[in-house]
Amino acid sequence: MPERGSARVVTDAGFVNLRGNAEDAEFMHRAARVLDQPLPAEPNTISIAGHRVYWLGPDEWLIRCAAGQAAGVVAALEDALAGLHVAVNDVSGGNVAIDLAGAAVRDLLARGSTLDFHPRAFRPGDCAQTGLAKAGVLVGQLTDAPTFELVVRRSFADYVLRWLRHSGSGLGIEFA
Amino acid sequence: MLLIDCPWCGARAESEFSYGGEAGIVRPADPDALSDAEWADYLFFRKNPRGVHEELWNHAQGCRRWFGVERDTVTYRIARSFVLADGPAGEGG
Amino acid sequence: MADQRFRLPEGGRIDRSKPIRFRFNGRAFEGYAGDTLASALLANGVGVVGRSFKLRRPRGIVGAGAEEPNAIFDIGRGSAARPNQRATQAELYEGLVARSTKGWPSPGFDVGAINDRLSRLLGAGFYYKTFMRPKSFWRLYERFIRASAGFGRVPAGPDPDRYEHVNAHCDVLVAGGGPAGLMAALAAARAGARVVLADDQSEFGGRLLAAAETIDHRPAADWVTATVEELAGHADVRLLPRSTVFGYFDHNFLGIAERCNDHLPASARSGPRERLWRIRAREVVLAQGAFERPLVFCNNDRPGVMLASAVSTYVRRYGVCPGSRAVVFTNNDSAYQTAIDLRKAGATVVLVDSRAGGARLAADAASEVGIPILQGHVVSDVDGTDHVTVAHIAQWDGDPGKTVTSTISIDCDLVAVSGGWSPAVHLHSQSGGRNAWDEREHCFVPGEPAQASIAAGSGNGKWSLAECLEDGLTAGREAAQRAGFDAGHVTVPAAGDTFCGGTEPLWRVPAAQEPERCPKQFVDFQNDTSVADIRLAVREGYLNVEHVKRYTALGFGTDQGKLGNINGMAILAECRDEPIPAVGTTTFRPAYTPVSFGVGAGANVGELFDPVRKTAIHEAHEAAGAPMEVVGQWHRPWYFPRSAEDLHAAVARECRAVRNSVGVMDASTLGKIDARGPDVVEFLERIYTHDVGKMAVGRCAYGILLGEDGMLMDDGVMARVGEQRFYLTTTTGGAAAVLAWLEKWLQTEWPGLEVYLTSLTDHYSTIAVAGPDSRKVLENIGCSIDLGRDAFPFMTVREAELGGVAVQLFRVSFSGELAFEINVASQHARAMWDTVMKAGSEFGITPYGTETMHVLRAEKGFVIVGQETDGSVTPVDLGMNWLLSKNKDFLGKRSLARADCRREDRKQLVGLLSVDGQTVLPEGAQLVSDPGAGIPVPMCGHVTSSYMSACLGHPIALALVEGGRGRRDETLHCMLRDGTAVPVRVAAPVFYDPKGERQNA
Amino acid sequence: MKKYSAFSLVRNALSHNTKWPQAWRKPKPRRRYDALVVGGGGHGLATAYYLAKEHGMRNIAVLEKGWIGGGNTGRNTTIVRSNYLWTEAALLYEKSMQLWEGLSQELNYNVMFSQRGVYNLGHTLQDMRDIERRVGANRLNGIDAEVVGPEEIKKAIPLINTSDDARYPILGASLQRRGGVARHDAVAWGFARAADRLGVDIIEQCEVTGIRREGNKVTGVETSRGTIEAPRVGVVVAGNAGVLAGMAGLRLPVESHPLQAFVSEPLKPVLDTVVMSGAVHGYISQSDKGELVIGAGIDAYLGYGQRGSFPTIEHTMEAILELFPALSRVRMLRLWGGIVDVCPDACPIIGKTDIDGLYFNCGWGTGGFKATPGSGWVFAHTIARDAPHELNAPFSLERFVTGALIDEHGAAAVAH
Repeated sequence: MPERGSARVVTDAGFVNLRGNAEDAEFMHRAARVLDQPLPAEPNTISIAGHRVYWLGPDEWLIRCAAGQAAGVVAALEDALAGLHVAVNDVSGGNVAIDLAGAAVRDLLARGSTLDFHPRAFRPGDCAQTGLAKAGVLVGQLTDAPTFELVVRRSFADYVLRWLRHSGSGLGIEFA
Repeated sequence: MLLIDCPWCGARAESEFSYGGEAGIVRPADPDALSDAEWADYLFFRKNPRGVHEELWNHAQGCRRWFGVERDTVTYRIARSFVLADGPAGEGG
Repeated sequence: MADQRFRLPEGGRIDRSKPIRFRFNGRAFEGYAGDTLASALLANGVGVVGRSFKLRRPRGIVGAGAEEPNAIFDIGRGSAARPNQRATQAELYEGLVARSTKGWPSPGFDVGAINDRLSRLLGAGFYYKTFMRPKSFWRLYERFIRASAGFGRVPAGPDPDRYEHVNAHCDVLVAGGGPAGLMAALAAARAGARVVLADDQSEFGGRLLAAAETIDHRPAADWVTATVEELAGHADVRLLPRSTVFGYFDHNFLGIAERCNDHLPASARSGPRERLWRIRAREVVLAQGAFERPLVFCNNDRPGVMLASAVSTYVRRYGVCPGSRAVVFTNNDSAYQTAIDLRKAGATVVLVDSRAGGARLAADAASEVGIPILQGHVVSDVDGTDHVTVAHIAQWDGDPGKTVTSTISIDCDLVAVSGGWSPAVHLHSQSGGRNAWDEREHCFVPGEPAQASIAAGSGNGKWSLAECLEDGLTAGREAAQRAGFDAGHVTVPAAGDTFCGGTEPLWRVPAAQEPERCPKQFVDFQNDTSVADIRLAVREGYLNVEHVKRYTALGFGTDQGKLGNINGMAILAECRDEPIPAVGTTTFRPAYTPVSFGVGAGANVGELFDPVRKTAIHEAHEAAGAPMEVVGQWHRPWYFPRSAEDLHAAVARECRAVRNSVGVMDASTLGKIDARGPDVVEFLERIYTHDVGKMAVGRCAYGILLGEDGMLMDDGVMARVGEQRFYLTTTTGGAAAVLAWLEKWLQTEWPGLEVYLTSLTDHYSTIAVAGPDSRKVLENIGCSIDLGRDAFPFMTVREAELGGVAVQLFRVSFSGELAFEINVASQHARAMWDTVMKAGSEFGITPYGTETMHVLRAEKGFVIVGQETDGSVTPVDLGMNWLLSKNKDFLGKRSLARADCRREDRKQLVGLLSVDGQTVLPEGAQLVSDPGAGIPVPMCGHVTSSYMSACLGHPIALALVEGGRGRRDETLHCMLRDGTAVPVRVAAPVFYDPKGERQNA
Repeated sequence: MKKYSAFSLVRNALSHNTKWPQAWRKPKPRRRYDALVVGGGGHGLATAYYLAKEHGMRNIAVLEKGWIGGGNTGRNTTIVRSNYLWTEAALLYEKSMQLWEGLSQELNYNVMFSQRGVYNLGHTLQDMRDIERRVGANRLNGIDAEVVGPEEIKKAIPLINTSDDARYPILGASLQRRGGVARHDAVAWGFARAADRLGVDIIEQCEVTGIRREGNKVTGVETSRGTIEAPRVGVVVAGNAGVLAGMAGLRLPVESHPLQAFVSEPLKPVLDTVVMSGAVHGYISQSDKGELVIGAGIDAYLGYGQRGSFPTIEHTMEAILELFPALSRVRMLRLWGGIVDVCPDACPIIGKTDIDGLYFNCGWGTGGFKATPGSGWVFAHTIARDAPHELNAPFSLERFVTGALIDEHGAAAVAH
């Protein structure tokens, strides 16, 4: 296949897991204010602004920020959401982010995931949790280029990277 | 491979889900009030129908939500998925 | 003799400018680019290509595709060899090497041929009736049976090739790239649908590649080229040649096996050998075409007897004329084309048509080229062993019951037969659809679809080219519309006439005698199933079609009955004197054609078979040379050998270090869950057995979870880190299951409870620092809080900064020593580990692995879920009554009140000491009270854990023993493999520091 | 000449095999029998045979809705072994094993029982503890069992990968030399023929549609071929136990799941024994025809469709390649599915019900084939004496109330 692509492990990624009631306007409002961007209410979408806020479930989001920001985000959220039934957890240590770029990435992902990555079916701002080969992953499309972010649990990262190298070799994916 | 409609994430491949057995089994409010036989019925005995079955599935690799599915155990056709309402399953949307 | 003497001077789709050299059974041959191995062998006049499975009769090439039963070869060399390949589907390449899989020493001369002489002894199911005495001889008989069975050989050596999976989605999947499939794909593509078109041949076109008909007044092949070109131009069309749709599974999920480089010389191969397309299609068009049926007459398996359509394919597509003196024997019109093809190729031809009426149009065309036609005649028998030499022809009045006597004998070297056509209903059947018997066309056609699929073309019982194109167009249009697209503009091209149809049933050709007494009339070539075999099965009461198949092996060959099944069922119907549909067809199962294990597994082999989970500190352990223990998906350091130490030496050293100074271990694999919310206490009260509510903030507690059946499910330390917030830990193996279990109760049973659960298993790494000097180590690092026993007592938790890094510090102990568990965010874990090692060096801090951890906890009598428990052990059995709250209900509590759970003689946890003070008992060994008892010897328990305790200076063991708690000091016997019994004394399960003072230090 | 032997083969050959008698008659159902066995699988036919042979009940019939042996009997991977962990299960399966060892002669029908040995592989330290425990228990129960190491395994099975770099290295195995495989169809046909010769009516195409009772007593069954009276009815219908129980107003602690298996194309001999691995989920042997016979995992969801999910097959292929990398070039010829009735403790239910004269034999899960003769033998005893034999007494419905489960998940795994 002519298209090529690249894969790179992000070394300075921070993650915050947020649980709360999406039905509660007050919660959504306060969270949006402190993050300075809305929590996506639409399933499997990303709010991309200062941070990337991934929809994980009807009452769960993953805030992807810079490594140094995580503690601050946690503190700010806990402060802003005080009194509400929420859970804010710094999970920076638990996740590894991998940047994927290039059209060949769609073919790469299709080798391990049953999702449909056709441009008509999966667009920028879309995200999904799914299985990649034998690991659970979070994948989001950031731009039209296309560029994707792949988030995997730290203990599975070694496996996922081995799988990506193996499956990407025939597709001209370069690993940084 | 079944195609299962997650109420939140839409149609996804069976491999993303885990099966949770018969839906609508309510845990007895006062187990001590039950005879061993009644308790055994709750513990082990299931409808196991040959035909339409209301069952639980969990979108394990997705949004981690449990929900209900109405599936035919012979044709494997899925009639609908439903969100679990408070209380017994099967009454939800 | 590599002279290709059967090659025609011109014609066909082969490239005569590109000769290709190959070897078959050790002999060198030459063919051309575009040949299959089969066409090249026929070009070289190779008649016998193998032997039949049971009778070892010589066999030649019969077909030209997936239906071929005889030409089954091992292709390739050494580890790159492939067993059981069909020559009719193997494309020729430079240097190809092939071997027959049947026939010893050679297919030409096979000692097994004796079986044919004994064939009457070897009727259907003969092996069920003998080889029974003497009893002990069966394995001997069996060795001979096994040695003579089987086709190919498993290649030696590791597979040099790789395989891959690709998941794909489409609006319309078209299975089959013949006229109907191409039309369907074109219609769907022009409508804008995402289309996948798969065909098992090297190029699209199906029978059009060998067709005599025209399309739009041009050769059909030109239309194919143009159509494929257009399809290739559509961005959303994926063309998959050399790709077989082998399975139609539930919810329109289909499997396609693509052969990526089997057609290339070894030197030119790159990338994966095969690719598995896992397709989810909105709509499926089934256009796999039809299979021609052989005719069932005496010796119809002789080399030189071939399917008429195959003969046409060899003549027209490959420029090979398999014979010069041909008899064409048919019960329908299609074979007339074959007769004409042969005639035009220069062969003499006689046409034998079982029908009294015969064909009008086709007959005229045949007569035109001077082919004599014998109507109302049949070929009842042929002569020749290694090749057909004479066809015996008899007049026949259409009465299947009658016997006939041959009046004409014709010398020939080729008999082309056509018994009519059977649509390839396999995928339709796999999808759950039934098949319907078509009384007019005498074949099964797809019935009502069970899933979103449409059958088209000859696979749908449409024979003429015009009908196939029309049917394909309609199917493609409808599929696209159902998938939500407006039908594109496509018109059916004008197709020339096809000779087809007019089939008159002739399931079993009458012979001079009834089937039992005349030469064999074969129904299934590969398995040597004859008419007599089917009649024998029925005679013996095996009436059901499934019984007949299983008793006679009909359809159980590698061709899966593509040739023989319908004839066989019809003959069965005749025997049972019932209509064919009453006998019914058998369900077709995947795979349509065989699929390699390699492509089924894809990349998920070797190190990728299952993920290896690693902690954030893993590299440090590898650097330290620690062997790994496989624990679930995790790799955990087992022990840390120094120089030449073995397991026992290393573990003894590690244990002493922890008991006497300090040790450190990586406990990061423990499951960790953040649980919080207004109802978190209520929730955990229902899950855990102890009084959760009584825990003060900052306190830790050992907690256990039971299944609703009352059996211990998991355990771990939980900490109350806030009024409404808990930090739960689980076992390594239980982490995922426990979280799922908690979520299930929350979401399905108690959705009213306001609790959020978040997994922190990967976020936090856990470093356990254990031993009398552990506090000093942490002080060396520099800790933000007072680590003194009063400020930070046993079983409490604190947030702290350790060496400037935020940590959750647990004052818990799984070793019984003073210990701290440092929970640190995993991105800092490796640094923290190194810091601890450095700060501990002055105390000789010793890293230890899972084995030492096990020994230390066993000395304290702490259980390991999954080692002391096996799903049948209750907390009462383990002496954990103190953990069971009387003040509340919790999951599994009710089950503990059942009669069997209240038994006094249940297996209970005890300690064991070998009486000799020396023997380390084998873990898992059974315990008996009377080793002398007769068989079955009553067992009273088994050893769950057993170690040499370096610190105690003697072996210790934990065991589950019937009524064990009441048998303190009783002597039992531990049974070793060699039958010897080791006396053991029942002791308390706590061997070390029973008062638990050390951990409070 | 009714008896099968080499001699009968020769004699019939002389008459061109036109004189062979029916293996079993095709009788019309009578109005009344002394006992009915519902289900013409191996277990049902064995039950009828032993009812006639051991208990002298000749006026009995087997009712089969389709064709005999058409359910799991003809769909399993034919593994026979008795190396179960708990004494209750071990003794039951061992009884079966002993019957297997003389079955061809007993039935005068070659069921091709081939004791080529069964290896259960261990890949973790805990696997090896469990193997030690099971083997020890087997030996004390008089069942042959050994623990073997990787070298011995490699010697017996040259094709297997015992290297340390495997994802799940093989640490050892339990070996039961008396274990092996048999020809599944022949078991059904052999029992049918032998039972028929003792006067048992085997009635195919006869579907039971209702169970008749007066008060709490069974009086017969309704079938697609009319009402048939009988004071005793034994139900042994794998895959449909729940449905039949429903007809009698009973509930069972059984759930029905799809279980799949597949065979390769025939190959020259490469595997002379049976290899099972619970840890990686692979179960494989080679048939006398040369096909590799491979059992797949059970699908988690309920299913009566005799179909399972393809990923289950893919995973099984991965597992087989983890154990036998060389087989990557071998091809799957045919794949199929069955319905297995699974009990919570992976052990069967064989015994009386709350209804007089109604007996159930079900819940064999994935391991029923190996038990065929033993299951029939104890079930026949239970029906004839209206009381369980001591071998099947522990396998009552009652155990789910008292909690006296016999948890064989370890030994049964996805036991084929």
